Amino acid sequence: MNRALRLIRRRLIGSIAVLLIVITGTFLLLEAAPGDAVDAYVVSVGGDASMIEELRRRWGLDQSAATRFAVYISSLARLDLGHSVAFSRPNLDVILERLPDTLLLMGSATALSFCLGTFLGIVAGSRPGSFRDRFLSIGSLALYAVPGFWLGLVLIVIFSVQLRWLQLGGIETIASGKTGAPRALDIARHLVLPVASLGFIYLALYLRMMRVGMAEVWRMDFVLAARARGIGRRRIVLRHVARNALLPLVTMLGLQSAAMLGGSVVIESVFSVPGLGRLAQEAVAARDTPLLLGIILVSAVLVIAVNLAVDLLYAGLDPRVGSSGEAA
Amino acid sequence: MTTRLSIGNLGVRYRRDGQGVEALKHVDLDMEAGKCLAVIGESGSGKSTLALAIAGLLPAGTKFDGSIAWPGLGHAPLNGRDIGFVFQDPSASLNPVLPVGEQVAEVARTHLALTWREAFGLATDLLGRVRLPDPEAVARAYPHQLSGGQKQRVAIAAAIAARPSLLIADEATSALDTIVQAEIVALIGRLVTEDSMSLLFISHDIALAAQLADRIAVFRHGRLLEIGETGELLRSPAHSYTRSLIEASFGPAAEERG
Amino acid sequence: MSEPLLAVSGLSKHYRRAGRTITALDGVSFQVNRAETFALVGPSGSGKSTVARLLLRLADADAGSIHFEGQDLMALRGEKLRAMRPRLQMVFQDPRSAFNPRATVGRVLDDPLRIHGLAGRDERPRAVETLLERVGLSPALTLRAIHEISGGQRQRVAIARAIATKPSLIVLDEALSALDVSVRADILDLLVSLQLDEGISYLFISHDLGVVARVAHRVAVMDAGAIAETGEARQIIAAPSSPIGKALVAAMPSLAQPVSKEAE
Amino acid sequence: MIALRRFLRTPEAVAGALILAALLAMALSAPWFFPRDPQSIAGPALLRPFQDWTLPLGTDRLGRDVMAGLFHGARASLAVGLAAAAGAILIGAVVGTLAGFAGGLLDEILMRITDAFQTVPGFLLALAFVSVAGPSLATVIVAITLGAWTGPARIARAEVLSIRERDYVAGARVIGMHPLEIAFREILPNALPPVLALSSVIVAAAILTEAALSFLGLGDPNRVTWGGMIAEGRAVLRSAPYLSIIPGVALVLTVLGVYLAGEGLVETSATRRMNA
Amino acid sequence: ALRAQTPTNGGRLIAAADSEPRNLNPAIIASNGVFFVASKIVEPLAEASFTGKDGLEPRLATSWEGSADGLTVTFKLREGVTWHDGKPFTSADVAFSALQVWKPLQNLGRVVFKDLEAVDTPDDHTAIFRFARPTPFQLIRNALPALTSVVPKHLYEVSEIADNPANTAPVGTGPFKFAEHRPGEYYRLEKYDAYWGEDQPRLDEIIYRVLPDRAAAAGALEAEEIHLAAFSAVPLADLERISKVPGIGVISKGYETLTYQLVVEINHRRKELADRKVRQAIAHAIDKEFVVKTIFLGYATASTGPVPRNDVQFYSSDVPTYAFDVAKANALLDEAGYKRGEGGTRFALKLLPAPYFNETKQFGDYLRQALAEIGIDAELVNNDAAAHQKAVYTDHTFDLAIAPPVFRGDPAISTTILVQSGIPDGVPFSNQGGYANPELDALIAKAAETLDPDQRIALYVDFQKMVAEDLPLINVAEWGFITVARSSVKEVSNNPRWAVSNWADTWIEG
Ligand SMILES: Nc1ncnc2c1ncn2[C@@H]1O[C@H](COP(=O)(O)OP(=O)(O)OP(=O)(O)O)[C@@H](O)[C@H]1O
Ligand SMILES: Nc1ncnc2c1ncn2[C@@H]1O[C@H](COP(=O)(O)OP(=O)(O)OP(=O)(O)O)[C@@H](O)[C@H]1O
Ligand SMILES: [Mg+2]
Ligand SMILES: [Mg+2]
Repeated sequence: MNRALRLIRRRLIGSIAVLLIVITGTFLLLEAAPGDAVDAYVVSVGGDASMIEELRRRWGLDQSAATRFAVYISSLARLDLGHSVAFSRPNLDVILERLPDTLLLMGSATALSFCLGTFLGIVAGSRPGSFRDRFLSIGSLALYAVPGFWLGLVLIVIFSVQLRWLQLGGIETIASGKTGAPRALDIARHLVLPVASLGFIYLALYLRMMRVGMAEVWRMDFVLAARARGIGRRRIVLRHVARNALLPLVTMLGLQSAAMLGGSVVIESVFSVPGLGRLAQEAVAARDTPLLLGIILVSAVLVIAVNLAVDLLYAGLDPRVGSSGEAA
Repeated sequence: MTTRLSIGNLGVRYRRDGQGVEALKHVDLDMEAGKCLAVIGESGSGKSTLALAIAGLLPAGTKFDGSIAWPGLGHAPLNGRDIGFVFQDPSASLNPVLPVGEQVAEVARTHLALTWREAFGLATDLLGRVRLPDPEAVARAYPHQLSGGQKQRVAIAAAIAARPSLLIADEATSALDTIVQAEIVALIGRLVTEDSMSLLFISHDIALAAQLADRIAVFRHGRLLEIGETGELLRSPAHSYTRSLIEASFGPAAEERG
Repeated sequence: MSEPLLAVSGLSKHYRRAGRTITALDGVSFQVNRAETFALVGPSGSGKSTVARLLLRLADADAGSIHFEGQDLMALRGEKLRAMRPRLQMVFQDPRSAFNPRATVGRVLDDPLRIHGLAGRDERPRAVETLLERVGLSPALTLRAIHEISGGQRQRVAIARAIATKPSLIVLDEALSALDVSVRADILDLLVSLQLDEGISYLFISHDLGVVARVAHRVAVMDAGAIAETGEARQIIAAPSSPIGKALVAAMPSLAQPVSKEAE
Repeated sequence: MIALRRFLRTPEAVAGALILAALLAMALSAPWFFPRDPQSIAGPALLRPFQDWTLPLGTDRLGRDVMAGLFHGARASLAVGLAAAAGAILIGAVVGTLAGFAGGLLDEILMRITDAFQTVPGFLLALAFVSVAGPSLATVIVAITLGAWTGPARIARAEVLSIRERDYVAGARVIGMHPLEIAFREILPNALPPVLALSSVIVAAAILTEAALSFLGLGDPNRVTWGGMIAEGRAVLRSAPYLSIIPGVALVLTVLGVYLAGEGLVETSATRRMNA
Repeated sequence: ALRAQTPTNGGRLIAAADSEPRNLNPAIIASNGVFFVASKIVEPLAEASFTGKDGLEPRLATSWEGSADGLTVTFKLREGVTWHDGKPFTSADVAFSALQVWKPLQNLGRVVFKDLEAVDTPDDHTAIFRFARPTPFQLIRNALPALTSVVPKHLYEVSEIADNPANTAPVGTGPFKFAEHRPGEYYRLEKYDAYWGEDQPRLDEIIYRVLPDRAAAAGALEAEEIHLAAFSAVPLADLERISKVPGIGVISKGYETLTYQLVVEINHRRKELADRKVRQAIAHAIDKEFVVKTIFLGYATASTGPVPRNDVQFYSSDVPTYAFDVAKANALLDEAGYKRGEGGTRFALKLLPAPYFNETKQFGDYLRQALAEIGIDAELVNNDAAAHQKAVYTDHTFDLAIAPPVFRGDPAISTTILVQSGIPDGVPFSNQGGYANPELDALIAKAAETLDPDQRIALYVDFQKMVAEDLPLINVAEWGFITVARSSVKEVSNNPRWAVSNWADTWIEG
């Protein structure tokens, strides 16, 4: 476990620098934006010059960018993400309220795409060149090319509106008062379509990676050696080939977490899921700089955490990690 | 003397980019039970191809003619059960993510109808037999934690786990340094004798082969050039190529320099 | 003889890996004379290649000194270092990885001539052909890509490149071990004849005492980053004094002492 | 020649190449077939496909020609895809090579920046960037590039690091080659292929990202793009599904074509290298 | 047939909401987005009505009367009304709301109540508004539905009004109590049992399901996940189809006093646009018929001037009009000296459509085409709300903009500021195009203090004429919204502000 601890420590130290860069970059970017939170607020409310000035003062927008940045950084050090202008509440509260839905969506999509993708990848890769291999390979490529938002639109029309099998949006039946298992079931039914829309492209990705990876491992000497030892095909496929081909997929799992978080922005919008992605859109529209900074920061932390978990998983799967220096 | 293996008019053509690559032509060869046959030849002469053909491991799409017969076996030979195979590169022939004990044990479990527990027990014994220190610890280790020589010992343990009657060693020592090489050659020699296995020892080093082999077969360009008793062949090679090999390996010695 | 061509003393090198320090070299000293073949032998990991890398300034030593042709090699940097390079050349172990995979034979041999201005622009093609002939290759190979020639041919090209700058010392790190036995003998002969013609010295690195016995005048036996013994090649092979020397000699396959199956 | 023959032997690659050729033809011929601004009103609104042969694919909500939009949209998609991929690969190769060569502090700084870009979800970044800079084709391209250069950078760096350790680089140093020559003549050409192999994935991803941005209303309003067409068709998804299906299918086919052709290329060059 | 049915009580109504206002206090923010939710909770003094006198029906006030000098207005307040927290509603609440909230804080109230000096409360159920300068009673009356939401004094006087928690969880006297808001998901309102209306409200619960995606509302209606989508949440192009779906009705009534206007805002700082001929040319270049038919699919009316046709009090058709006539437009531009240059372009403009409605954006696409026909090269700049606000109303970095202002029953409330000069930067939906016409300014000032209703109307007719003639901005079309509801929902659209009224009598069948 010493190995794991070392890994965690190294990661955390690196992450601080990364987060600082992220914060600075985002802050600068948003500084450059035309219009501020007051402009956004005034659109919906109307107002005159004195009120606008008063608002700028109250929200601290009359200060220089440097001052605001310094204030922001120093409050961050106290784990205070600041106050949302648009929601008039602490950013952290607003974000944490939305986070679970996004996590649920991402987690389910990741689980689905990874498990199913790996499984189908093994099915395809266990007999390279066979009909099922070709079929899965072409099929996955087609799936890989379909934009998630478009797939979502099509799925909604088919399954929610025409067939009425599944709900057309939201994360659960609103104000249903359900609890426990019925509620979980309700949420699961709501998740089917968004998870499919978000996850299919990654499912295809994992399937393809697994398939290609297996094809590569098949060519390796130790597989030939295992065959020479007369090991059963099933065991060769699972224990020798798939086990090794899985490793790059695990790395990919970490790399894709950021992409998936980004993808959920669009999917959340298509399916009216009140998650972090939608919140980000709202924050941009409302020029709620502190909120958007907070969201990006929280997503970055999330991505870092996922990658750390993936690294640990990888270290558990690949005995070579950590002993020869470089981690995956 | 019983014949373990009889190869008749063997020819092998690989397919590469839609073209055929002739790797072996008209090879006739017999192996006797309990004896060691060394196969010598330069790179690309078809040595490995012969070994793969015997073990039925040629890649799909390879053209193959002639016969490989196993008199007295009574059934088609089973890899691992009837043939043990040791490859050149010890690092590449072990799965990097499985403990080596498991890789030895899985052979035993596959062929000897053992439970996993029994198979692991046997694996530990085997690791001891190939002279690995502290077999219990080694069984739990992963390939990257072992040196090249140690890995090759593990590979040998896996190859002999089911007590095959034929052991094929394809350049089993050429990736190792000379000291380790000598140890491994000695180990193979000992194991073959103890279990009265036949040994097909493939090498490009005639001097090394001569230490083990009862007979030596010389290959060149996919053909069997000549085959004979070791002493006989070294003393009076029939082919000039064989003679050049012998000269390159043994003499004219260091005395000529000075 | 006057001062040695190469004098190495107290050479040490440590690598850090995964938080641990690995001592690759620990106070290695030896000398190579002019027109001499000096062999470094030893088991895998004993530090032979590290010596080569340090000599060629491909890595920096932690301690010790290297004097070559009277110069303190370790004090040279940048331009000065590159100006010295022609005198000290190297042939690598694996002929496949020793050349840029995109290069042609001609370009490989042209480079050193161009870089050091050893021949004018118009003379260079001719000079390249001469080099090829010197190592027993046909000048027609000039236009071939590196991956289109055999391993033995590549190693000859490598030697041609090494002698292109008329060096006084060539380091050969396992330069023969990737080659077939028959090819190996030819290359050995080539090396010997070059030495006789031009008085080049070799630092010959190998773990195979059999080969060393045939080419080396003097041998140093290395073990675990240090030199276990040094001496006349003939002497050491006949009667090694260090344990590692003994083990190496014992492992040498030869007709004289066949290891019978019953031996162990 | 051999490479071409090998490329043509895989049916997938041929299909991909055909799709891309068709796309290119569409993009290039768009101003010729449809000289009018594709956003101009060409006929009655919401005309269904195959009703009027002057407007074969029908018209949209405002009576704009869907076919013209499709052709002009191909230009935007290709432009964005290629420009963003070129930008990403250029930046990535430069940053990666620099980091790999220089090592030390510069490497550390560049890689932390790469990490930072990789940590922020690319689409979120693009969203923020476009809404800050205002939607135009150029900002969309920059926004996509911003999220896409890290992959090439990492690969280039890893490649450079591994090549730096190869014997032939040591060989170049031994013959006294200048470090800059080593960098640009010995290392860079050999580090590039794996980076370029990534280009089809980046092009495809860029096309999809552009579509997603347009879908969220962040595309260039002065240009027709497929994502924008889908977004507009979305409001009438039920009454006029063809409005989102036609550009959607075009998008899928394009991305598919890019992937297929890219994979064909990679495979061709891979076998070539293996044989080398 | 509707009337024949006997209403049933109970049930939950689910309506689509396309945005989530953070501040739900209609006394501060008199906007339809806020009213849509808050009007069920917080009531005004009077509501708009199809049948009532002056188009009004009583809510918290039972009667209202203005003095002849225009200096006082007396309200009689309803008795037996309680706040949702049980406290009684009194004239003190009205006085507090008027003086502390509407006048100083409310976006519209700041204009209408600018001269309000005091509110006398002789008893708990009488409130007398006193104005420092004569204020037309007509204007006050017209402002009652939108500008006079009453908030509880006892909750607001204890802390800063702008930060009061009741702004996000409002407390009122209306038929429904605020229950909860799940951001991104829904608002939930519950029946207020002690509501003053007899046998009201009929519904137990109203839920506003947040569906920011316009295309989602239609699907949700069809999938029976919601009952009602107001404010054209179902895209116009989908209406024909959805009207044929059994069990769903499309209703265009109920927005009569919420008329939105499609307006081309003009930056008069641009020298070309300062030329009236150019503005007229642009007006001639716009095919209003096309806009109405294709963009609004007939659910709109072509405009003639700054007051919409459906306003029975002020509208005048006696104004100069600009028929769709490209040739004339071109001629006008030639006349103005802007000849076509290379490629047929006279000059280039930046066109900023407001991002709030699909139709404004589509009109942007159309206008770009229409301008191209007369040799003006317009570049579309799509901004989000914040950037648009800043670009047009603060920085004035636009040439043409497309805006959807609302006509609120009286030109003095939100219409005259569209052309009046001297408005500070940053005020949205006001004249930020730099247009200054002293004559027009004088007219506006005069109308603001004219007490006699008929005289006032006459002044606004002049106003309309003058605006239509000089074209400080171009009124293109005006539209109300469409409500799509399941037919099980009864008493829908039964007043001219129905979507933003209290829904106390609305019920669900079955
Ligand atoms: N899978 C393959 N496909 C195509 N050609 C092959 C394949 N394997 C080997 N060959 C070719 O067959 C010939 C014989 O190869 P083989 O590996 O048997 O030689 P070898 O004697 O074992 O050589 P080495 O000493 O280098 O191992 C060579 O020309 C080789 O290039
Ligand atoms: N770049 C490096 N980083 C870390 N350790 C290294 C590095 N290069 C060499 N070593 C270590 O230094 C020691 C000496 O290595 P070296 O390559 O010099 O041995 P060698 O005698 O050449 O072995 P071989 O015969 O296998 O080539 C070994 O333990 C090796 O693992
Ligand atoms: Mg071989
Ligand atoms: Mg070495």
